[in-house]
Amino acid sequence: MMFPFLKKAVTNAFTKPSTEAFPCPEAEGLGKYRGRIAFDGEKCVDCGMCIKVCAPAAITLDREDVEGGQNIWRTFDLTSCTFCATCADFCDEGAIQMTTDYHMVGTKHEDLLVKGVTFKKTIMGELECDTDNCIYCGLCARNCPQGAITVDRTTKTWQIDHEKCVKCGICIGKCPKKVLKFGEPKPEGVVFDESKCVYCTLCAKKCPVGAIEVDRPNKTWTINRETCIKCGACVKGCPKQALSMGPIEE
Amino acid sequence: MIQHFPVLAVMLLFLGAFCVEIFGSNNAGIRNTIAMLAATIALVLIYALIKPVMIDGEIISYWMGNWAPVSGYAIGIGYEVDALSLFFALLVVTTFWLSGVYSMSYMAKDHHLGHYYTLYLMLSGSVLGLVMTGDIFNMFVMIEIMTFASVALTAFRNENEGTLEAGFKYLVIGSMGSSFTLTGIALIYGQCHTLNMAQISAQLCTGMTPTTIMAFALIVAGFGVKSYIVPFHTPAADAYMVAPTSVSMIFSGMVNKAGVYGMIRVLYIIFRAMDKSSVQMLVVIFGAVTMFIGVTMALAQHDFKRLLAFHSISQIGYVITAIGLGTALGITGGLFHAMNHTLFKGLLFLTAGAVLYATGTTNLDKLGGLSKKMPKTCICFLIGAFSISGLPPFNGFVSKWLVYQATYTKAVETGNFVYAIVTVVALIVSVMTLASFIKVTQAVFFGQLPAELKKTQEVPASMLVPMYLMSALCVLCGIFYPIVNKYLLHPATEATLNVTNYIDKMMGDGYAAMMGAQNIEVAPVQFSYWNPIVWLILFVIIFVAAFLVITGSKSSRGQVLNPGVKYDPKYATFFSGEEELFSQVGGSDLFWGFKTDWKGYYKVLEGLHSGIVTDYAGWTVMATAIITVCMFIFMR
Amino acid sequence: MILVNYIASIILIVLGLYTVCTKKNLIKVVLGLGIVDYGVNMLIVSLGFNDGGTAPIYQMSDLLNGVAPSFFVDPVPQALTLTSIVIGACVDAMALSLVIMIYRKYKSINADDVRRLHG
Amino acid sequence: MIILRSLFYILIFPGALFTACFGLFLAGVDRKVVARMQHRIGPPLRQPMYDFFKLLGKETIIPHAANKIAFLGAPIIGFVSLALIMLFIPVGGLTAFSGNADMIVILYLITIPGVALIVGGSSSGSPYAGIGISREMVTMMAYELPFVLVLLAVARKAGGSELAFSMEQVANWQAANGNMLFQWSMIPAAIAMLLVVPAEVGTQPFDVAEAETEICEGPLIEYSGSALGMFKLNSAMKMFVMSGLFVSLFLGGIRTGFVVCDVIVFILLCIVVTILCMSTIHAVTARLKIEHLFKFYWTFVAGMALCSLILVWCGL
Amino acid sequence: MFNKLINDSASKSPWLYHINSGSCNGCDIELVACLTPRYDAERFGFKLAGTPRHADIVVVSGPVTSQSKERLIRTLAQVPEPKCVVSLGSCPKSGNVFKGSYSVEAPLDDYCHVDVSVAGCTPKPEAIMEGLYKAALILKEKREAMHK
Repeated sequence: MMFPFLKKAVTNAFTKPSTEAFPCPEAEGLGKYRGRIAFDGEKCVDCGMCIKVCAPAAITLDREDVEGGQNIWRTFDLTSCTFCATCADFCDEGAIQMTTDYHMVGTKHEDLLVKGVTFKKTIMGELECDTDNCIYCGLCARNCPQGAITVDRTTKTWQIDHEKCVKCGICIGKCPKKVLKFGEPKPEGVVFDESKCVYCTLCAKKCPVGAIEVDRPNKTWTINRETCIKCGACVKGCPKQALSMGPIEE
Repeated sequence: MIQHFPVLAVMLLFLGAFCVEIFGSNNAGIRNTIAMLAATIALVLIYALIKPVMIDGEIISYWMGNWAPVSGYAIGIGYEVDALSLFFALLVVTTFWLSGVYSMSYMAKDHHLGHYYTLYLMLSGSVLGLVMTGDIFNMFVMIEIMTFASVALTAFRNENEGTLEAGFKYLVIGSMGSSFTLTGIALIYGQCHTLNMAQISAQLCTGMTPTTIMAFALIVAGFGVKSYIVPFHTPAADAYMVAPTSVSMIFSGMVNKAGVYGMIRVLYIIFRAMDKSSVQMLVVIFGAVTMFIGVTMALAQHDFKRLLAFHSISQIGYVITAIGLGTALGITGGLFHAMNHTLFKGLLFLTAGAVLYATGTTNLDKLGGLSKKMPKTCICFLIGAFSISGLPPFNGFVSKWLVYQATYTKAVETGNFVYAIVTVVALIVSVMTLASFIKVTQAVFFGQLPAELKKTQEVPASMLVPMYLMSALCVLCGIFYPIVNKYLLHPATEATLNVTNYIDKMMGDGYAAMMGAQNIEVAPVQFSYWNPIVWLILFVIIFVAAFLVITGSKSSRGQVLNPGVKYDPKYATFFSGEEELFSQVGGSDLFWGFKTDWKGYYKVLEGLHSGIVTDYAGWTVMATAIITVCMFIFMR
Repeated sequence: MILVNYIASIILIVLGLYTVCTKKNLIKVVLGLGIVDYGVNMLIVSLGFNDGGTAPIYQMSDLLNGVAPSFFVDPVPQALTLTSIVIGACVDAMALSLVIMIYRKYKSINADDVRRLHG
Repeated sequence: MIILRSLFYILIFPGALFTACFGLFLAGVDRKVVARMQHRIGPPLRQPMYDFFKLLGKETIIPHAANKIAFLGAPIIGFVSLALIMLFIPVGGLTAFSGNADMIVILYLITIPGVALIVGGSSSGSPYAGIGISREMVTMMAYELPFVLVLLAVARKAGGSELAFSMEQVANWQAANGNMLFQWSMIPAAIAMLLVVPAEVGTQPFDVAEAETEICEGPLIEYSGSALGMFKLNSAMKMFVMSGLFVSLFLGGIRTGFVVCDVIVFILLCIVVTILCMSTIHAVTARLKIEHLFKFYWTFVAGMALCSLILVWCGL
Repeated sequence: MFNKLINDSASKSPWLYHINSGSCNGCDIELVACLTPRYDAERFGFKLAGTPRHADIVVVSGPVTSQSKERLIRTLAQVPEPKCVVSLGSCPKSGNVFKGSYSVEAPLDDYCHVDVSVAGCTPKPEAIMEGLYKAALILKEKREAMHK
């Protein structure tokens, strides 16, 4: 036929057009559409994986020292992001989520930046007391929210329950003689439990930075402290729960 | 005293030619003054004839040496200037005067100008003589002088490419045409024992014997050669191209008009064959074929002047078709188109000459963007181009309008479908004419300026003055058409159709009645033409309205930077982001779609125009044979 | 008898046309033109022939003593022929000069080579 | 008084203002119908008016290679001649200026907008425009033959014995014995005319000259601001003029009492014709190549027109 | 004369001119998708124009490769006032994954003032429509500013 679409065109003319009237209703059926990034500062453990895997280097950090810790501002530049969601996959804590919000239109650059802050306390050592200056007044025990300190005036003894202590630092403020202070932060790291380990080398494989070597024949497990980024992937990956995060010696 | 003016004008021109040859061959001052003096006086003499002939309607008859006809027999050579002759004489005089002014500076760079002006005056004198003579052999002698002068002028710049060849072809075909005319005249003389046209036409009223039919056919063929209808058109195309432009303007304005005048004189007045529908059909078919082949060849040309040459041939086709119809409307349309053709074709040749003078070449593929360097020439060219393609406010439109009306009214009255086809062909040819002039506009004036043409300047004033004059005439004839009709066209048409008056004036009253001659009764030209003045007001008013709309919007207007400076990209031509480079679209790469569709036709057509002299001679003989055979069949 | 003249002139004209149309050598073309011209001249002259007529010249004696002039041959065609011969001569002169210059420029006088203006 | 009346005719009713407004409206209808045929909502009907006024507001850039007078004069010449054509076309039986043989005047006035576009394009000095005008000219040559044949056929049919090329005669003939379209011998001519109208206006399948994808809007490439606005107005007015011509040639017979009704009927018929011949073909076909277009017009469409001319000629 | 009408219509018939400065054609297809029946940008008068001279809104996609930089600048200069520039997708604003490559001179802002930027590596047609609509409104302000 000379004009194949003639019949279709004429019927179209009399049927309702298939256009959605603007401002169109939210496009439905988006399902797994990767739209605007939602970043939850709290969940982030600042492991830095997202920055490492982001191809267009759309994620930038700026650290800001704040009393008692550090504010880490993580900005996701949507105008530089390819929305590949690799960062979301690598973020084990699930701090980065891709929403289905596609309205990413901005006249100023700021409109298209997603910022999020994670506060990171500086890791402090355990609470210690300088027993010879302490006058055992018991003020610290009374103000400790967790009730971790017990003071006995008569026997002049000062104990602390490290599990309960959340290192809030209130007691330091209360002590008249300023004898309480946090000790040296014990370095944290991966603690290896010889007994449970079956040397299945799963942790070595999981480690994103390859800090762990496991030698099956002669059953040795070594970790390279510098490269380890304490992301906890090995802890999660170990089937026998042989690994845990905790203070380490050295 | 008025009687002597026609002969005086012709003799003056020949005398001028003679004096220029003697006194002016080395001194430019004398030569120019003599030439222009002769031309101006001839102009004045002929213009003085308008009052008596056109307005009072009287016919000037003048016997050389006062040898009046003795007892009804014409002995001497008689000059007879009726409205038709004067109409063509005015065209002739105006054209060669303007060409004279134009050649003052155009030919300045050439050498041997003494010979140029001699030939120029000879050519003008001979065509003027041809148009006004009443004696058939005198007409033949004038044709011969015209042919010589044109051949010599064609080959004037003999160092250029192709001039000698064009001159030779022109001479061969031209002299074959004149030989046919001479044979025809001889046979006529054998039959009527007189050479005076009026007396011949009176004697032929009784009937056509085989010799007169043969004579009629040969004379028609001879004048056909002179007016360059299709089979004979090839030397014209070459001659117009290579001749100096002031001469090619004369050729296209005057020489082929002389051929057309001869055709009218022979068909209408001497042999009065135009009341036979079959003869009309033959002439109309020749005209239509000329129209079509002329314009299709023009579309395929690469040279500016050769394109104009083929357009002259196609416009002559229009005139011949209109005249071949035999109706009063047809003759009016044909005559008016002949006049308009002289005006706009002359203008176009002058612009071509200006381009040649300024840039040194007329090759369409090498030119471009001249409108910035030569604005005045560009405007004149546009006026000429629009009037030849028949756009309303200009004169081309009016005459084509008359021609279409004439052909289609004829088609309806006679119910003959061929005339309807001729009307369609005429309209299509008009669009093709527009197409080829758009091609020239884009190739020469608009488009981009090639590097080597950067230094072209405008042509000197003495070349521009004739252009302004002609463009003014083009526009005025278009707008004030009723005036032109009343004073020029109507008397000329009356003269063509009113044969008895022509004979009586020449041979003494009652002569025509005695011989039983009668006119061709034709319905008078009745048509109303929308009043151009209203048209003008229309145009102006709406122009103002449009102008208000444009300026009302207070839009800021970007300026045109002078071309020398490195262009700010904002005003640079858009090349899809590229740096501006020279890529002129023009000349042969236009109308690509049309050429591919007509590839077969063009291959055949260009093959036929082979450029070999003997082929052209072959066609001339073949065409004459066809005309003779047709005449014998029709005039029986 | 007069018929022979007409037939001869017609033959001359046709012969001339034949040479112009078919011969490739330009000089032969010019000769052809000349032949056509002579044919036409012959036609014109033989047109004016009256059987038994004498030369169209008045004798002074006849005029003086009023003798009726003898029967003349028609003078007008002879005048025409004169002009036509002159014209024929000029045509040949110009054509040959053109051929000479064409030879100088195109280095050949064969019609097939002299065809730069075509199409 | 005559001057006032003719002024009214020229400027207001069938002349410039009416044609411009109704042309823009018709262009809007065309765009809307094409959109609806493509199953989308499409722009509002007054969209071409917005386009026109927006273009008036924009800056007019004149490229350095352009010839200023021709560049700015061309759109105005086009506008003027289009306004003039409407004066000759009988709008519902009312013709502003009618004279003898004004069909040929219309034929030539219709070529002026094309020539204006061509001169405007070539004066802009761009190579794209060069190709554009070459295509525009070939399109003009293509549709001229059928257009002429149709006009001759209609003139012959309406002319009867003594022939006058005038539109008034056509209008009276149709008033007397019904629409020209219903004469069976004129149907091929009507079809041919329906195909000529889009070519002359330059809508989709035949807009080879202004192909915005291939040669970036052809002749209009260097135009911007008010000059471009005028050209867009011209093309809209051409739509109205050509459909008006078709209606007056073939559908002039419907004649009610008073003039106002006639004008409304005329306008409705124009809309129907526009939808029929421009919008539907635009919605279902793609752009032709230039030599296909030329071949199409000179074989098929011209054939249709010719056969109706022959039929009319045999007195049917 | 009709200034109010002209200013209004400036936002009602914005014509687009699309410049592809090295884009992977993802955004180009999405832009054209806006003109399809489903999203129909023509409702608001959007129309793709063939030349920069006819354009009001210039839509740039692609990370401004060094080849196309010069041509981009020249074409942007040829657009008559009042004009808007819309950057489509992330490439023009930052060079996206091609950032730092030898042939990418990414941020479009160095070369012209970007009025509206539509983020998304291939933003959804609705987002593009929203961006273009915002650009059309900006056009109106520019027209009024230019008119005063």
